[in-house]
Amino acid sequence: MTAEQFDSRLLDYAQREPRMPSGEDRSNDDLDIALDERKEMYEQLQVLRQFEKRAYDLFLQNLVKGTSHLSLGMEAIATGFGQAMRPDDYSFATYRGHAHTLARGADLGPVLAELLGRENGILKGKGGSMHLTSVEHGMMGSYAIIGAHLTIANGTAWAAQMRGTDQVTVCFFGDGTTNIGAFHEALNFAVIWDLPVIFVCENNLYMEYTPIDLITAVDNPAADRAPAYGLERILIDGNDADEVYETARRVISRARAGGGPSLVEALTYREQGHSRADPGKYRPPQEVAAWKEHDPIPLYHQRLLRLGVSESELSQITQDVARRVDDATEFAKSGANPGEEHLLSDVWADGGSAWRN
Amino acid sequence: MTAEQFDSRLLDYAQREPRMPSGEDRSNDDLDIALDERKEMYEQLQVLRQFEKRAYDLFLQNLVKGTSHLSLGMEAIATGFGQAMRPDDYSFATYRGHAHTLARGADLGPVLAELLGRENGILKGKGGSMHLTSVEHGMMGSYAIIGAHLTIANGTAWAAQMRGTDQVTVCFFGDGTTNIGAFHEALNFAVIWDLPVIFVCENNLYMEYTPIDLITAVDNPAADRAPAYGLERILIDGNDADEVYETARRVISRARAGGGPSLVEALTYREQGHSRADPGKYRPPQEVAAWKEHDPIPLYHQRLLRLGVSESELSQITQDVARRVDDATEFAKSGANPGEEHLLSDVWADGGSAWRN
Amino acid sequence: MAELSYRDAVAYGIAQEMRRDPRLVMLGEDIAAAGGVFKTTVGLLEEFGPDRVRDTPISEQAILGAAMGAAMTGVPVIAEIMFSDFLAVCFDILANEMAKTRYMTGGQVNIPVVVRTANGGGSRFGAQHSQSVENWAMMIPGLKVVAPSSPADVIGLMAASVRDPDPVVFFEHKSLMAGKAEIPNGEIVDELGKAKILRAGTDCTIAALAYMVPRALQAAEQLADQGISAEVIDVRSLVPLDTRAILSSVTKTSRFYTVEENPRLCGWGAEIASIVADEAFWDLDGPVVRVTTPHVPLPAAESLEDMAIPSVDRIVETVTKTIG
Amino acid sequence: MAELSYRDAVAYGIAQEMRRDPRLVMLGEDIAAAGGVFKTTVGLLEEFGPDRVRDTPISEQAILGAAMGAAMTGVPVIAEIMFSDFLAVCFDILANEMAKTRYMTGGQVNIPVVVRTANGGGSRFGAQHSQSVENWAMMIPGLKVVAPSSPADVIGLMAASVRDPDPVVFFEHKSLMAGKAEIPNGEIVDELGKAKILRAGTDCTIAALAYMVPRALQAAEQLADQGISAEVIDVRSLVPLDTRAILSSVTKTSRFYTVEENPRLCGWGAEIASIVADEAFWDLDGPVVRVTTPHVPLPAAESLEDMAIPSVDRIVETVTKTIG
Ligand SMILES: Cc1ncc(C[n+]2csc(CCOP(=O)(O)OP(=O)(O)O)c2C)c(N)n1
Ligand SMILES: Cc1ncc(C[n+]2csc(CCOP(=O)(O)OP(=O)(O)O)c2C)c(N)n1
Ligand SMILES: [Mg+2]
Ligand SMILES: [Mg+2]
Repeated sequence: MTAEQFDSRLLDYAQREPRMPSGEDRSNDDLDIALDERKEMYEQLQVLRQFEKRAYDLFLQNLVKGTSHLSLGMEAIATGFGQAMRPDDYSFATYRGHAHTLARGADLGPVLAELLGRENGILKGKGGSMHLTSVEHGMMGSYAIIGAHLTIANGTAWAAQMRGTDQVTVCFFGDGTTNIGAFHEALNFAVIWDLPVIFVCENNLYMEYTPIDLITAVDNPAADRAPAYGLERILIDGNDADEVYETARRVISRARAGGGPSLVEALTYREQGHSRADPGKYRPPQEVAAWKEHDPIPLYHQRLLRLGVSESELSQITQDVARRVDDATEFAKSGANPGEEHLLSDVWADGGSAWRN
Repeated sequence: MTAEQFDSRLLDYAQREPRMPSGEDRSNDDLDIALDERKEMYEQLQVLRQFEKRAYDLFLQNLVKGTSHLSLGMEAIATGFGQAMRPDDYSFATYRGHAHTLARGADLGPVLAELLGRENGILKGKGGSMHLTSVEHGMMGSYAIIGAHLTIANGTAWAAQMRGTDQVTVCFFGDGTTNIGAFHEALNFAVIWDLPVIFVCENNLYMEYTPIDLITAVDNPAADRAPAYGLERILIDGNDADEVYETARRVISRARAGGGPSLVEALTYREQGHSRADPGKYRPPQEVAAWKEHDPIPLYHQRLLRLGVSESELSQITQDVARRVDDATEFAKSGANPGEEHLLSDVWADGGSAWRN
Repeated sequence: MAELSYRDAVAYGIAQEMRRDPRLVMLGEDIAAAGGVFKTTVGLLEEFGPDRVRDTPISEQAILGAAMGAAMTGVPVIAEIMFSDFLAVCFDILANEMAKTRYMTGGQVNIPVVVRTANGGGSRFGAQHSQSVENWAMMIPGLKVVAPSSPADVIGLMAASVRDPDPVVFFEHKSLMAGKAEIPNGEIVDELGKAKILRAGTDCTIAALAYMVPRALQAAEQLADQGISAEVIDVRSLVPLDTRAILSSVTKTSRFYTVEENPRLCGWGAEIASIVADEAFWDLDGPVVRVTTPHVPLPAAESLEDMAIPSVDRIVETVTKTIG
Repeated sequence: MAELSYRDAVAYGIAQEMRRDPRLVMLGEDIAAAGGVFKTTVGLLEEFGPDRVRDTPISEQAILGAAMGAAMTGVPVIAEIMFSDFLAVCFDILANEMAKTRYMTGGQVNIPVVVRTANGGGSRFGAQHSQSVENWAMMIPGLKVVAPSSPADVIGLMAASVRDPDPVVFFEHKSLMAGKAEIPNGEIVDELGKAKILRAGTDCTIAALAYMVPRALQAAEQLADQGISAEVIDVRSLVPLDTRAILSSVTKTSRFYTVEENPRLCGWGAEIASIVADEAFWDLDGPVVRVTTPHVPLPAAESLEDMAIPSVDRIVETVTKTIG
């Protein structure tokens, strides 16, 4: 499109019907998912939601320095995939990786401490919010330069393939990421090597401040490109934890069985701005409202009620999580600022950073 | 595929049926192309063929230093597109760019002199075979690092779009190039900006020494990916100059009229190795033989005979070209080796290379 | 005279040039509708329209490639790479294409592109969003490189860069964005390749760049209290490099220091130090000393980042210790 | 003892390590079936099979990314980037990911990757296939960097690089490929971070790397004829850097020269010169002088390329002129 067309589409965008997942939440009630697993997912959703709300409060208190990218509103994706993964599977995330780190089982305290830049942070304060990693939980890192980690995810998948362990790698990224070169290289590579890797595009409709469809040649930036890699087109409601879980189970077990990679596009929405600096004003109010109506947590809450779980059981879960988040906050705040010894450590495997004798 | 599968496919490859363009040469006799234009194309085919054969002889005489990549067998693509382009259109090529440079009208002498590293070379000897450029003929350069020039081609197209001139840019590249990131970025970018640019994939079945389909997720590395950019799937016989010309006319006029970019995949074959260092032994003999049967020059020669052109007229053309190639050889050999003044010139627009005062 | 922040000076400088040259266009991620993630391009879309100020997808190679191609046909382009760390994803276009094509083609084309990018640390963004990578550009023949330290320099060097027919990498420092200063009235045009002596001195020369300039100046103040008179040079332009200004300062002071935000190895200061150690050797009264960020990726935590980047104290200590 | 070319030494060194460590794998473009475009990996597919020696598409980011990911889970990987110029298309993975991830994660992972790449000029390949880019790697914290000049060093440093748990960029010089030399019997394992004094001398120290090493040695011969005794150091390993060997040589000779194939600005020699000008300042009897390729893209024509790259004559002239 020409520049004027772009500009007028941007204006149109403000007016148009919000883009929502097709399908009916209610129909996913019937998916074959055990109630216990569903309760676990509810708890996970609560953890992710409450953790990030707390992180947000701590920004406001100026205790979180640097930048930070929340996935409030997008929790169902990390939850559904986290539920479907085995402890020895690998995951990769972007700078928007709090949820994906927690969903693999990392403790809340050290993660929050990392956001605060403390020595008891999961990265000793060296990486910060954008680089959360917990190798012991199979969470192989959060990467802040768009695209790179898709290629790295191929590597852990390749290693598993060589070892003959049937570990699967799951790699999360945004809609905007589908337009960078590394996306294309990684997808082609995964397919020709038949790697056990799942690429999950969290399409939250925006690349930072720009609506994704105004800068992408196809409507569904990942799903519409799956055929270019000989892959199945998979487009799901990323706000429905059960739909995500069901899809995750399917593609993960295919990969585990040697059936190769998948590319999943999950439609979702972030409730806030792109990063802490962004109030998110560029989003049409009707779009924000429509997605607010489709928030993954009330949606799942309603489903569990429909499936016979009591309100009090759910509220017990919610409260337990609240306590864990409080404890994590205490833990994080109690951490010291990392001292000089950390500045020069961990560059090399010998623990140091000497580049000369 | 796993490594063993790759390996066994490589062995299979040696046995399998050669991959050839579908369709019948004869049916293209009927395309609506004036006989004069066809004769021009015949001459062009002869120029490209004879020029590169001479270049090859000069390698053997050790007069061409460095490397060099011939497109013997692939001349119909440069010819068909060259015929369809307007003098003020832009073209971009890879290191395999002799034909594309000549097809825009660059003189044979300076191009050959460049291969010999002489001062009267078209780049004063500074670029060599891999970087042929003739801005005065709209030939905006030959680029030797895979993928880059697709993004640069968008730039000349964008400039034309902004100026409101209806110049079109044509960018040639190989099948192997479709797997690098820049390909993907360039295609998406061209489409969303509606740029007047044609991407032409010369699928000669090999990325250097590796059969392209063993390392690509789809059979047709460009055509099968066109839908990922919302583009029409176009797959043609790259050895039939008329089929190329017809396609070129169509996509160029669409772009000229503001209809945006196209991606064309032209099946072809290089008669020799990838570069001067490569004897091309990895190619199954039956494949080489089948394509030899489908050489663009005899194919076109036969067509012209069928269309009533006399053998003697064609042989006159061939002889005239031979003389031009001889003259070019004289010219090239007469050039001096570039002297010291050239080493330090042309880095900056002021003609020099000073980085300090 | 008006007071302007460094951040606003970027848009001011660009606007000055876009008014002057109607061909000049710009492109980058979120630079138009959003005014840039650093708010350095606010108002440009409104004034110059969507044809001249264009948002792009996350496709840095496509951005620089489009800029280069347009420039080759005579359209001057300003391309934004949001963070300088991301030059790595388009390094081929920058270092192998834009920089070399003029030479490789025997001078057939000019490439009037300015690649603007937010550089440097101090924002607690960690190792992938905080690097000082002036040397990534400086080491590539065919690129010019500037890094302004003040609002007026931003405007003047932007004008000089835009008007230059060769590719220029223009580093805007994230930690200087908020700083304000007076700028002169009327058109502001500076010159590439000119360093500025910001403080005269007799005992030593301190060469600094961008964010390190105010620190070097503060250090010079403190050194003055200790009786050491430091001359502070804002290098401003790495290519072309004002070796004359640097060498003649060293001739006068006989001592040379660099203050570099980059991790040590092969920083811009290494190059200048090697020039001084060659051409001003006989003028030197003591070792050439570089103050740099240690050779480690930049850490995210506030406490660690503050220890990493050269501080006023570290500069003062280094000078006092070595000048004895 | 057997005679081996530098080219064959590459495969020899890799094979030695692949036999020792059954986990070790390699990947790259045309490295398997074709034995590499420089024929440096001939025979490896046959000996180690297609699971361990894998051809890839032209996807340098995917290559380095896959290497890094595998390495993070304990699989040592050798990745080939065909020409070092192409490091630019995967520079993000090299410089921002591989180099920094250990640090950013607080030391949670090791990244045992060797990135092998053909470097340097002399083949008339022009500006995009001839660069000497050791400084591109040296300047990045978190990367180790080696550049062998002889067949034995190729093997020994390959072993050291493969066994190192950190990412190493391994530069193989195109113009040294054909050179042959004796190599010792048995396992050959060298050490990173050790320079070699290849010729002892008393009047000056010449530090050289890779292709410049034989030229520096020849120059030293000619200088000897003129009564100048030059000590020649093959730096070999840029990171870690054997500053001790260099500094103690300078202490002895009092004069320091570098011979660098890279275009001048921010070359590896700049870094070493700056170290010498600081730490050996009081030992120096004259300027620190760098002999480099001029700061231009490398031209293709034979006559021009020969003028560009430091020649024996240029080294001799530079030393005699300055050592007076
Ligand atoms: C190569 C690169 N270019 C630009 C950026 C700046 N940037 C950070 S996040 C972002 C938007 C990413 O959008 P998307 O992939 O949709 O992920 P989301 O933030 O929506 O989760 C951009 C442009 C970057 N980090 N890396
Ligand atoms: C980024 C990059 N990687 C690798 C190479 C080395 N290389 C040169 S040509 C080539 C094969 C290209 O194949 P294709 O695109 O099919 O073009 P063809 O040579 O067949 O015309 C390769 C791998 C390169 N020049 N650039
Ligand atoms: Mg998004
Ligand atoms: Mg090919």
